[in-house]
Amino acid sequence: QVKQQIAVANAQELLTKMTEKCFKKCIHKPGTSLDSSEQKCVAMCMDRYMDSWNLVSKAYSLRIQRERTNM
Amino acid sequence: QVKQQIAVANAQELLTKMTEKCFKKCIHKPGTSLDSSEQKCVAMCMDRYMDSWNLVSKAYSLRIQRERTNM
Amino acid sequence: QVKQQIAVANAQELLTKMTEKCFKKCIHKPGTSLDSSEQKCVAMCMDRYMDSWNLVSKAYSLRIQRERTNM
Amino acid sequence: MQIHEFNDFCWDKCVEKTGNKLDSKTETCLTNCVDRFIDVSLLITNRFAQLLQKSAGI
Amino acid sequence: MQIHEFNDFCWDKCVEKTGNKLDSKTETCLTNCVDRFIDVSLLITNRFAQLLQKSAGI
Amino acid sequence: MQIHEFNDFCWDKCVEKTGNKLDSKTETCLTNCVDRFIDVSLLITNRFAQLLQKSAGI
Repeated sequence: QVKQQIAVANAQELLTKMTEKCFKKCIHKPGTSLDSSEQKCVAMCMDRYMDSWNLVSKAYSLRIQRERTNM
Repeated sequence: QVKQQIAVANAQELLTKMTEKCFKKCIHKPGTSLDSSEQKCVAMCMDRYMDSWNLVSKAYSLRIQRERTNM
Repeated sequence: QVKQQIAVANAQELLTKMTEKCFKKCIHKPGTSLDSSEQKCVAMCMDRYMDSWNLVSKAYSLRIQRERTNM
Repeated sequence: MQIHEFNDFCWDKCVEKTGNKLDSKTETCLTNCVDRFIDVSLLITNRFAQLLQKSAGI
Repeated sequence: MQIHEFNDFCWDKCVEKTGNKLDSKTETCLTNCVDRFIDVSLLITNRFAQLLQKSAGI
Repeated sequence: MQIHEFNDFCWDKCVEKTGNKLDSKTETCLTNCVDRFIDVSLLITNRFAQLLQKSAGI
């Protein structure tokens, strides 16, 4: 159950960061609604943010393993 | 009393944010004292920051209400 | 022992901030390793960051003293 | 997200000059900024939930 | 506000290059930055207190 | 430091456009960014420890 709480907290943090980063990337002048190009941009940005998260996460794990081996 | 603590915490957060934002807007090169134009700028910036806070706060409440009605 | 914990927390905060600030100043395009000019830049940036910390710390203490005297 | 954080974010997005009052363009920007931020947040949250369901094979 | 936060803020404001030592212009900027930050903070806090009192009709 | 913070930092450093996929230059930048960040962190931490020892006269 603790693991589940961590997973939920992690997902929330991810969603918060993605919202901020993708708003900054995609909404240059906030209008009266999200137009379709903004929506597409947000969806794409979200996918790339998760790609980035996965890459960063893998690089970090590999590095930690290497550091442990070197100790 | 809890309400009062929240109000105080809120005011402190507002004061902290205003100080940072208005320093950034008004003090370009920090000199040996705040000159009168910097003081005026800070006072004006503070008023506008509170205007902004009120607008943002109202927009947020209206949106939350709309979302609740749509559910 | 509480004092020691504060000192450790302080040092950690300092190390974290220095890492971020000096990465931003010295690593423009992250390559496959830290080259020697980047290493030199980081070492120098670190020294300057601690100089800055000392100056800021002194200026803050002096100001607090002055404010107390004026009260 | 708190009002403080919305205001922090939308202030940086919308407010350039701080004169005797916020001009109407800035006011509109602030109001729209809050609404679009919530739109983006909902879009991302819903899409994330869909991706999770898809990857869970539901 | 902690020394860390002052240093973070004033470093971004004042330090451009990081050479063999901080030049005197940068040193003056850092010291003034702390003092002016506190000035701005006091100005805002006092003015806020006045506005509160006025709106409370005291 | 958490993955979220690394990703936040390295996203700002490396990702300019968000197209249909991350191009290989951006991918390399992200991976290197994490590794160099850890290098900088280790460099600073070790050097800090040395300075402490020196100032303690050990």
